[in-house]
Amino acid sequence: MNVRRRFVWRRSGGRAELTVESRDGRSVTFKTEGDEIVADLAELPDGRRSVILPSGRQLTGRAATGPDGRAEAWIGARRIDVELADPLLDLAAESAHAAGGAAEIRAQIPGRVVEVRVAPGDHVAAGATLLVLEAMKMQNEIRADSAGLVARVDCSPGQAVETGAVLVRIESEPVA
Amino acid sequence: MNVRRRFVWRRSGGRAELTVESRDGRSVTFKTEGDEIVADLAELPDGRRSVILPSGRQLTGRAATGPDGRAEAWIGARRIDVELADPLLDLAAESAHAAGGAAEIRAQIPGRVVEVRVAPGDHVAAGATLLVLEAMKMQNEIRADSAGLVARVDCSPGQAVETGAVLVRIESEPVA
Amino acid sequence: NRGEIAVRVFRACRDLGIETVAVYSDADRTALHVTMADYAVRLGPAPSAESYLSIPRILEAAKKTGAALVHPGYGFLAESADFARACSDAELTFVGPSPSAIEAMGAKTTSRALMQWAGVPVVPGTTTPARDAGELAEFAREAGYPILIKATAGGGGKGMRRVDSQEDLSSGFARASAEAQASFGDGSVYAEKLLLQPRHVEVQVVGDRHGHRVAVGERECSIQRRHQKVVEECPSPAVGPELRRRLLSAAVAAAETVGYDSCGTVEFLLAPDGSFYFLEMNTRLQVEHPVTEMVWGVDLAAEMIRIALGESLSFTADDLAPRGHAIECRLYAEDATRGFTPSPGVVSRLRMPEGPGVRNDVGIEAGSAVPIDYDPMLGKLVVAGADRDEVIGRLSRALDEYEIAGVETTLPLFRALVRDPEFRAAAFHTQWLDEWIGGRSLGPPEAAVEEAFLAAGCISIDGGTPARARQDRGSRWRASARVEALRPPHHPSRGFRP
Amino acid sequence: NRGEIAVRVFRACRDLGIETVAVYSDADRTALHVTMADYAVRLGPAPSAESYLSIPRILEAAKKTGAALVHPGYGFLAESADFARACSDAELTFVGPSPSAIEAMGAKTTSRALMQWAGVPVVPGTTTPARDAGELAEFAREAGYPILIKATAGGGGKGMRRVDSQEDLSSGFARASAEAQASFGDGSVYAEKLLLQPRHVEVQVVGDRHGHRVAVGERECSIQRRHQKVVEECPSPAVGPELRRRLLSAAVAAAETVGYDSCGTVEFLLAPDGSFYFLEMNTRLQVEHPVTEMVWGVDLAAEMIRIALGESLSFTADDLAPRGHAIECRLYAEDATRGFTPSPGVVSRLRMPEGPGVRNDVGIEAGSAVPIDYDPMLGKLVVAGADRDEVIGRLSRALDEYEIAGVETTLPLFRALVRDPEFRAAAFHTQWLDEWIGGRSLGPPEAAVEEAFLAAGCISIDGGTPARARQDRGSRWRASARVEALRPPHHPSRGFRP
Repeated sequence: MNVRRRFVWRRSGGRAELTVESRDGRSVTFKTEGDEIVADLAELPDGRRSVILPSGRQLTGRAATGPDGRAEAWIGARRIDVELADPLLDLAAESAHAAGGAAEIRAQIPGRVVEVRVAPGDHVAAGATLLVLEAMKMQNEIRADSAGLVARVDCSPGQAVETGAVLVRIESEPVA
Repeated sequence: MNVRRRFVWRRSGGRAELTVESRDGRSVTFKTEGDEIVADLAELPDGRRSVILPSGRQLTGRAATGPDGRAEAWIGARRIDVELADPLLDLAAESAHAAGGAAEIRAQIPGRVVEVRVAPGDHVAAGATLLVLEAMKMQNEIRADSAGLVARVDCSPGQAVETGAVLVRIESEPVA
Repeated sequence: NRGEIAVRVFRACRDLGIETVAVYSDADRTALHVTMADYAVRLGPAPSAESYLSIPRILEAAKKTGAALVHPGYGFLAESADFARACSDAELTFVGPSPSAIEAMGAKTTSRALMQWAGVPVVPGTTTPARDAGELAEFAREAGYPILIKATAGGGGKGMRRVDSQEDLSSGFARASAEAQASFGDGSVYAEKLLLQPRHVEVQVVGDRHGHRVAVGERECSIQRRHQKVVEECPSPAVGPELRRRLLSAAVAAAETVGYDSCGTVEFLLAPDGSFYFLEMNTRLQVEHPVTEMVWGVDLAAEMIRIALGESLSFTADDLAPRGHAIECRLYAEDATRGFTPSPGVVSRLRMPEGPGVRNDVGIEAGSAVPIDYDPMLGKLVVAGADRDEVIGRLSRALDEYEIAGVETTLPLFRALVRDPEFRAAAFHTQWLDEWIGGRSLGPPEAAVEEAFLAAGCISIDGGTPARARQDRGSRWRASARVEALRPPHHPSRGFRP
Repeated sequence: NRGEIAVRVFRACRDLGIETVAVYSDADRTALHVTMADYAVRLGPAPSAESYLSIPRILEAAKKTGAALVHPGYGFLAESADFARACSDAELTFVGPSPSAIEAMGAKTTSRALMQWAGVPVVPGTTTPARDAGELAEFAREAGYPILIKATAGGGGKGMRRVDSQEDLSSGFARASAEAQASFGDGSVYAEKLLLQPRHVEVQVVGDRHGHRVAVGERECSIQRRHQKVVEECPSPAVGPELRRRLLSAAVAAAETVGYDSCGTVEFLLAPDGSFYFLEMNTRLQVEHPVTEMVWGVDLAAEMIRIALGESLSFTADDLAPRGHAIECRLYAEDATRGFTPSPGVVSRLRMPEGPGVRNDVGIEAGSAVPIDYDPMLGKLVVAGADRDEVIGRLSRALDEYEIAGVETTLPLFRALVRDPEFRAAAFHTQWLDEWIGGRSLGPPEAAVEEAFLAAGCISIDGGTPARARQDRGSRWRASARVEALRPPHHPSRGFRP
């Protein structure tokens, strides 16, 4: 197999191009910001991969990408935060970023709405409690992540909601 | 799914017919020698199945059949010995049984032949050592399971052999 | 609190050569505690009221399978005197204390009165269940804020609320009472003065039906999140020989007053000045019992069964030889990286740590469903060693080996805790963890360059969404849905940096 | 002896905060000990001579990664004085005793002479390596048959043969010498009088580089198959306080004579009359070290590393507080149901037991390959408890929980052993197990009717060969191939009833 792929690696430091090249899927050349190394990438029976770098450093983990081009990556037994975007998707994301817009507050888990604290037209501050959702016998306060105007309330007390259901819509207001 | 299947269950006691019937693959009717019970058969995420009998007895395990109609079955963490033959294969097996014939002594594991103790034409008693095979640093004596005449020797000292390779052929002699 | 403790009790039964019967709701048909049992009986649909809280259905199950012993585990009916009584009425042996002892200690207000009578110091508080906030206001005025509102029938932090001022009293009362109703079917609550920076230290007691009672050391349970224990250890780093002597005799005195004849735990609050106050007695096996088992060399689950069968204690106080130290971490299906929001789902991968000093008590296996319907505890990691430092060294190794995918857990919290200087110095109290969590981000660390290489390599060679990773996508989508609930979607680049 | 001990040592390093470097042959690139290491270096192709036995390549690997410590594990170069010397020449710290101690104890004939000089009783035997059978014949004549031929460089039952009469002497000599050559690269052997029905009892000794030496109790290792330990326990049921005192002081005396400064084991044969004889000293960590760790509350692997770093022993004899009992079962990739034939392959399923008293030290995970090239030990199950009975109860529970598919193992042997009255009564000696196995069939039990129902249900609903079971078929075919090698194929109905 012949592999050549380019990524935009987004990190707190900013963006970097990262490329992967391999002829046999086993001996792999990695490049980023001038660094270039050839490493041994072996597949484990359970689908993880073990990489051994020229220094002898060994890492075992797994990674996959979602349609949005972001990676879900595990190193050893723990998840790590790595964003490897397809150069095209990366541009799309940028423009979206510029656009701004309304925030949909969604249910994080299936549960029952215990109490709704806001109504359409309310101005909410970042961190304000919007509603109380009960799940796994605990009452969880759902808060606004940023200040805004409550555009719509899509749930009511006592209602059972599924994961991802839109609960409240908040429009970000132009900063005065 | 609609399931109905007949087996010949071979055990030390002899043979018994065993049938399995289910309309939904979950509530299953089992019959053998007059006994008839309806049990709850649930599939586990890893492919095992848990059965709960009317008495409340719970068993978890897995089973599959090879082309010869014999089952490889596990109950809990251990293998059990259960022969569930397809009625047709069962007949075939019977006739083979009647026929008798020559025994091929095969390599049980990959290894190296250290020593061959027999030659074509030798008469060997049951339990006689035929050859010595080295594997995993241990020397293993391969013995004849029943008395017979050595028809052929298909390996030689120093030779590396793969699993299943025929090492020696022994013809069972007519009992005098 | 169904799977993990059932598995623990079944193991004790196997060790004693006793056959096991599991009961299950429709949500648990394929759960580990069912598939490892010799017998299993369906109780009903997922809701607890129709399954794990239904006394008649449980008795029916015992009758059907000809069971002789009934172990209540913890949670659900574990501290229900009615259930204990119903068992003996049905000629079943209840593996626990007498109904009267459960009753006496079960109503927290009664037990406080009992302890005062027995000369065991108690925290100032109200002595009768309160019907409305007004009743508590009076107490709060004289004792002074902050106060703690607790469920009379409570336990495990459910139905518990801190109230700092008059204004918050009525809302706190309402919320606590509502949770108490939901969790225990009894909305009555009471109030206690809230000691500042106390430690939670509890004593394990064991009594048999022949009048023997032994205290099996103390446990340190000050590491709590919202009044819910998350890390426990034995012994308590705050307790010396002299204090231990006083704690243990107070605990035995408490057990005596109710003729306690099983495994139980007497909880105390330990003030910075070394004074301690009776908090409550849990008339059951405790989630954190393994740390005591590992340090004191006893099998509390098996002992509890032997006691129920009428045997005398297998040890006296003098036989006991405590050695070393042990720490337990409770694994919850809660996302430590996002405010501990519940994280139900399917455990797509499970790789437990092994090796010296490591004990895994869990109720799940790879493929297990973690339903929304019940308590989110998956199990416990317990680590023992020669001293606290060795244990912390082994614990951080074990936490690094521990892999759970498909549901988010509290593992990230523990991995950060074991590296924290204050935790290592055991300089904490019951409010410490909530403050500690406060500012912190427990999110995943940003990839180092070689980690990015490995991730990029996997993606490049296995393709965008390799089949093998597909099993994780469920959790990933859930994760991103969660992210959206916490922040507007127009910051995609922050999506994975909570 | 690559994976399991490497994993154990890596865990000890993690506990001590030391980074780890794995070395591997091409057969082990994806093995657990490689994927859990911080660094990994390829040594060469599968054959040991070009990989795990290659001193230059191992030193190269240490140099490349800047390693400071080298742990030899057990097997391979663990008892090679040349390797220890090569390490110090390369300014690497060898985690083990001084080369001189290895040498003195390594040549079994020398060590016997040393012990005689030190006043430690030894079994009558030849004192120089024999070049041919003739040299042994003379000794055999005076000492009388049976005698035992052993590899001078030996250990672990390799290159060891019992000879019962003059006739078998030359063939026994040849076979032992050949195995010795294959296993240790040294074909020289010697002979010992074979004591009848002795127990194998060994003492764990620990010494540091400051002259401290402590004996950490004894182990009972009489359960052996063909001179290969399979079950070990601590303490020995045959040793009382008085005998223990004498055994321990003899072991310390042995260690003193060679200035022993690491973890090591002094092996004795214990005759039924209570007399004991020095057998050999193993100058390394022993496979069965965990039973001592669990009963004596020490971490021998970590202690060994601290000693190598120049630290003093972390304990004196008086600090030690032994408690309870522990038993270890060695899991080999050998088919106990068919004469313990080696069973290489791929571990398609692995489900380890967990819970109270259980410790898993293994070098495999689900999916691991078990290559034909090396020793077949997969790992160990170690169980501890308050006394031997509690341990046996927990052990049989743990064995029932233990699932390994894809390769055949020794699990069926252990499941039968723990239910055996003689084993439970600890009434055994070093030849006991071979006799015990003799007549027995360890094959799988025949299905009860409800088991047949479950099997038939799985087959009917999942179809003839369900995808999920396919992973096992490899092993199944291997299994049936094996059957054919053991019996003519014209008894198909006996195929699964060995």
